[in-house]
Amino acid sequence: MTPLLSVRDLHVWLDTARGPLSIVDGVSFDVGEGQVFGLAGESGSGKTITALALLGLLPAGARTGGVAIMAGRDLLAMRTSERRRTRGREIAMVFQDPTSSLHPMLTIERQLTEHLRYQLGLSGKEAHLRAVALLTEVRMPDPEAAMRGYPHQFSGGMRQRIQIAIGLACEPRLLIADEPTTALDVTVQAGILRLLRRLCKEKNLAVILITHDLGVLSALADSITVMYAGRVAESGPTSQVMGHARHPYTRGLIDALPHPEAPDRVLIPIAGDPASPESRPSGCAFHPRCRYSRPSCQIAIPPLIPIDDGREMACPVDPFMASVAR
Amino acid sequence: MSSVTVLRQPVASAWRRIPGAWRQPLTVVGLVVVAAWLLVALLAPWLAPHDPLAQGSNLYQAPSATHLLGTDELGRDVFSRVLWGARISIPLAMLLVVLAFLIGGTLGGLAGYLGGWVDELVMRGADFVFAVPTILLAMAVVAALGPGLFHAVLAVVLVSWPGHARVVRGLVRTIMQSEYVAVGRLLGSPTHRALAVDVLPNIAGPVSVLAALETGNAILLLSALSFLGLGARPPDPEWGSMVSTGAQHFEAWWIGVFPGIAIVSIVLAFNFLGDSLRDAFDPKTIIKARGA
Amino acid sequence: MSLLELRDVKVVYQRRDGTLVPAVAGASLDVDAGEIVGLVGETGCGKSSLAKAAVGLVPVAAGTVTFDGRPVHVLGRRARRASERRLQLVFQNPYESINPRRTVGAQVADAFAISHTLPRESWRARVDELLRRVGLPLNLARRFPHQLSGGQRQRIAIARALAADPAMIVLDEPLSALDSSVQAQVANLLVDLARDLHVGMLLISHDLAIVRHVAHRTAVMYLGVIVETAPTAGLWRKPMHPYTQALIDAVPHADGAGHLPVALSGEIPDPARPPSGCRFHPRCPHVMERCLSDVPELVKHGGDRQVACWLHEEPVAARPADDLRRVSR
Amino acid sequence: MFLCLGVSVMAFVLTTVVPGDPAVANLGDRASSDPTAVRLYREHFGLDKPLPVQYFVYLGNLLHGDLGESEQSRRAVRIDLAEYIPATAELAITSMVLALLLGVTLGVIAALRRNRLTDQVIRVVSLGGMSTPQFWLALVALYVFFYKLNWVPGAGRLDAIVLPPPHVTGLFSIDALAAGQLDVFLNTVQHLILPACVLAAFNMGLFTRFTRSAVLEVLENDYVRTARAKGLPEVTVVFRHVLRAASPPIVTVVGLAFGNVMTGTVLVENIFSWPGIGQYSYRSATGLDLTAIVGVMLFVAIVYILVNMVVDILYAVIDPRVGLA
Repeated sequence: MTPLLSVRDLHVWLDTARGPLSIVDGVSFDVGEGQVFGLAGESGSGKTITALALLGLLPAGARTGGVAIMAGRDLLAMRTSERRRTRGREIAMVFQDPTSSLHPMLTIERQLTEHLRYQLGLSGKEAHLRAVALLTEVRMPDPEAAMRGYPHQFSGGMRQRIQIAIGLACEPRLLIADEPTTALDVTVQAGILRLLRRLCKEKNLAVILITHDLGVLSALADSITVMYAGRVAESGPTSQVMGHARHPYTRGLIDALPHPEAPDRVLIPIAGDPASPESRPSGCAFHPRCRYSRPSCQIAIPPLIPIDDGREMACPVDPFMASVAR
Repeated sequence: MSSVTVLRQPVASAWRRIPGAWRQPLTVVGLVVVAAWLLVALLAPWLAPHDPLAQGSNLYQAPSATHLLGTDELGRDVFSRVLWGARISIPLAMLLVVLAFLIGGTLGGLAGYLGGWVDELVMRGADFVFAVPTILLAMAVVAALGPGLFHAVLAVVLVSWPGHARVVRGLVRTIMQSEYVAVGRLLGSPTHRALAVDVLPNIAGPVSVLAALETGNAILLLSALSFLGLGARPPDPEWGSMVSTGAQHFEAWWIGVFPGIAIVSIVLAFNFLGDSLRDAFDPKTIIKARGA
Repeated sequence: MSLLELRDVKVVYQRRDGTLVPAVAGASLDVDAGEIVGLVGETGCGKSSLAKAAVGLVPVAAGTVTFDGRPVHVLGRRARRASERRLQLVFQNPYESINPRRTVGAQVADAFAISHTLPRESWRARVDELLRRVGLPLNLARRFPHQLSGGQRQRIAIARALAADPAMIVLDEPLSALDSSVQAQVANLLVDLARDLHVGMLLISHDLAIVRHVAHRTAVMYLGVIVETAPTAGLWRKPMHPYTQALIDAVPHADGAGHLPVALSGEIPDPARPPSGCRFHPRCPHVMERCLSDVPELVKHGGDRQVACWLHEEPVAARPADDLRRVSR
Repeated sequence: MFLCLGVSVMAFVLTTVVPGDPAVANLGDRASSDPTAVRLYREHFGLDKPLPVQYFVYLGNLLHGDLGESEQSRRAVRIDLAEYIPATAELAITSMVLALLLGVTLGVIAALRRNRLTDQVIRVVSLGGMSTPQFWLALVALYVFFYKLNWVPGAGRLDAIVLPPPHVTGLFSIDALAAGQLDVFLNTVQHLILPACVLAAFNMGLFTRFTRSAVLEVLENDYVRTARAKGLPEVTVVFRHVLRAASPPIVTVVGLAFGNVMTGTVLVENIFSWPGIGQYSYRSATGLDLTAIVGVMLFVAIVYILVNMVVDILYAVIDPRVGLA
């Protein structure tokens, strides 16, 4: 089965005062229909830029390389007008901060219906009915009243539901959710995760879930790709990657996480700070923080190599092989 | 945290972005022009080919080799008068901005620091000056005290302190409420130390931007008062009054045009400087306080 | 008597429209020397207000805050009393709690520069010692904050507080602005500091999972009141308050098993108009009739636990009947 | 309210505690030779009573709309103002509209083309507008378009041979249109265009700079990205989402810019012989007619306060987060 979206060797350079800066450096992944694809990584790993590149929303002066094929067309090579038609209708995006992602001075109705009317050509009445249906779908209490409200009148969780409703309005096939629960409390986060899971199942919606929170990914994603400093460290089915991490970075991230099940476990932090795009280390970008690094890691960029069933990993040292080999 | 926010993170220090501002061509132009005028003001007696007050027999002479910018209705050399004009406008404007800053900055600082009724009083006072158009107030002052350059300066100081007061007050308030001041205070820092260590270094930048913009404005206002005959008196080679003379002699356009160009060039240069520096600093506080 | 004692503290602030909001509506808490107490709750439950009140950054409307047996004064225009300087605060966002225009070394030195407790010659050495203590390279002292990463800044913020030789540090969400790999570094640092320097810590956090790894005792706050306090291990093993249970159930598990966390119904109400009776009753799965009208007190359960819930009025409380639950809906 | 009181106190101080003795100024040589004339003059204007009494009399008069009597025209300042205000209003409003349209457009373009050549050109133009002395610009414009090219008339509100339209609002352009006098309307516009443009230059620059920075700030916001992610056309994004969010600061500046217009009218009206309060206040200032100039100040301050009240109301209309407290 061909995947819905197939990204191959994606590169993104941003324009800075000191010349082009490589943010994303050769990232490939597939997203299947009805699947949740998780993109994990810390700040500066390039995960948000990857998403913005797919939508063509990169800041001015950015350049891209590689291909992103969706339904037979390359998202990166589209003309502006074509790309605009793709946005909202085929790919929708939900952003991290529901407070700043909704326009503070426009009613919910306006924000829910304007693209319905523009993209699908619905009349005002049709758009209104559809918007109410959408709000009902995301479990918004009293949708009719909510339509007349402004974003500041809602809680963070409700705003995030509104954002999701806006994203779903034109029935896209792919939803990109960038840290959709980071700004929310855990109790509210759980509700949003359940909503996303349900939408995915009921609508056969594909989701790219971008987050630094491995717990969230673990709950929702079918497969994940872990990024570090613009490159893929490890990818594969979630249960495999999370349960038997092979790359020292993935393993380090998991060990550094507080885990509710394991009692009295000490946290094992990764030394140092995440690499920033401005100062990406040579060779394997993770080598200054990696306890398994060898001299060769400082020179050669490790290639992404297939390991077992559908997994890939970019570490020639592979210190955790034994734990998988059993 | 996404990579986009990380890329925006350097916003943390405005100083770091200043080199970028300097690189802009307009900033360089502004800097060069201001420097050039300062030199002219300093060296006018040596640069000017003629005595700015010496009347000649060649009245209304069009620009020529002997009189680069022509002569006026009394046969005085316009070029020399324009150069000498820098000695009046620029030092006065600077003095005026310093005075206005001393008054406005002190009042604004007190208002921001003390809050309460002091704040209320100072800000109402500032509002009140804002409510009356600058030139009307200046005219009223001059009308009350009588015309003259000194009175004009006094009038402009009176109308321009509120700008400084608002900026300084806003900055002092924001910084005094910042978390790093709170941390310092918890460590036992008395407020005067917080003012010296945290507040002053953080307001220096925005204040210098304002100073640049205000210097330009002061030159404009002074020359306008002189144009109306409320500032510099006739024989003085003041740009505004020279334009005023030019207004009565349309055929001899050079009498009024060149002093005007002098004003535009120096004010524009100050504005170039201020505008590009403003991009580098927090723009909001300054924006709120200006406009009038 | 504990090192830091909060007794029935109320913190009230005024909204722009004039309504008075009791952000903290009577909370009591003790922290001992060398002890880390976690204070968890959702956004808007008043935990940050409580933290600020604990160090005197905001006035308490009622109740008392004592540090080392003496009342903590609200920070006014005058310098803070020397006796209170051993009670310090670390803010959440290390991008805002450090002056961008001073070297970090100078800021770390603030405490002794202000208090004159150290001769000027030994400042350098003491700053170096503090940097080493928080695990930062010594050459950082001459840098400006913008040259530092978030994790480094937060360590600087901690070093600044340590410079005052504190007996107690209140930490307001010190970990939530950090990357997950760095979060563990700072969390471990806190544990080390409490153990090695015998500093007491009140750790405010919305992240129950990380608090579990750091805190000896945990207090759970809901809408301005504390609903449960217990030793951390016991709290996780057997949460007594339904809200604590809900918080634990909502934590996602990073094990790749696809376990979906459980959501708590409803939203945190407006603290200006708290629900009657037990403040948690509109969201509680075990709500009973008396929860609607009677306010449960925080009562002792066993030696070291306290809970405010009618389910535990008697040590062995009966589970609520189904018909009672229907009453509330 | 406080502001009004403050202005009135200052107005009073300026009119009474003045070193320049109006009696001497107005009576000229007679003052020194004829002490009775001075005394009569002072009695006539109430200058002989103690200051607090004078102030309360003054305040009472103010509340009745009495701004005193002009020492030059020997008429009530109120009547003088009523005569001159419409001319200034017409000029000021026209220039404000011009400045706003041009400034906001340029500001938006500059923000969208940030740091490119267009932005730099707009920067030069707008800062140029803010750096050019209006009196000089007025003269140059007059020299070029009237004296040399003779495209526009040089002075006044109408040609000498054209009769003003029937007085309704006092704004000739509107009155002329209302009366159906198209030729009068066109003549008005011809007279209006040059001074209005000169007057607009400064505020145009101001609006451009403000709009640019306001729009730039809004463009940083995530909701702009949301709007684009919906696939809305750029025009909609800019005009519906960005400009809407950027409008509160722009509206604030409109309030402030009012002061600039008044400053400008003093200069521009003089040069274009425009019979408005700018010219009136200038004549009063040079004639040391403090009652008149203070009257103008009071009037302008009240308008300023009203304008800013409207701004506050607009704020609440634009931004639902701001309550009408």
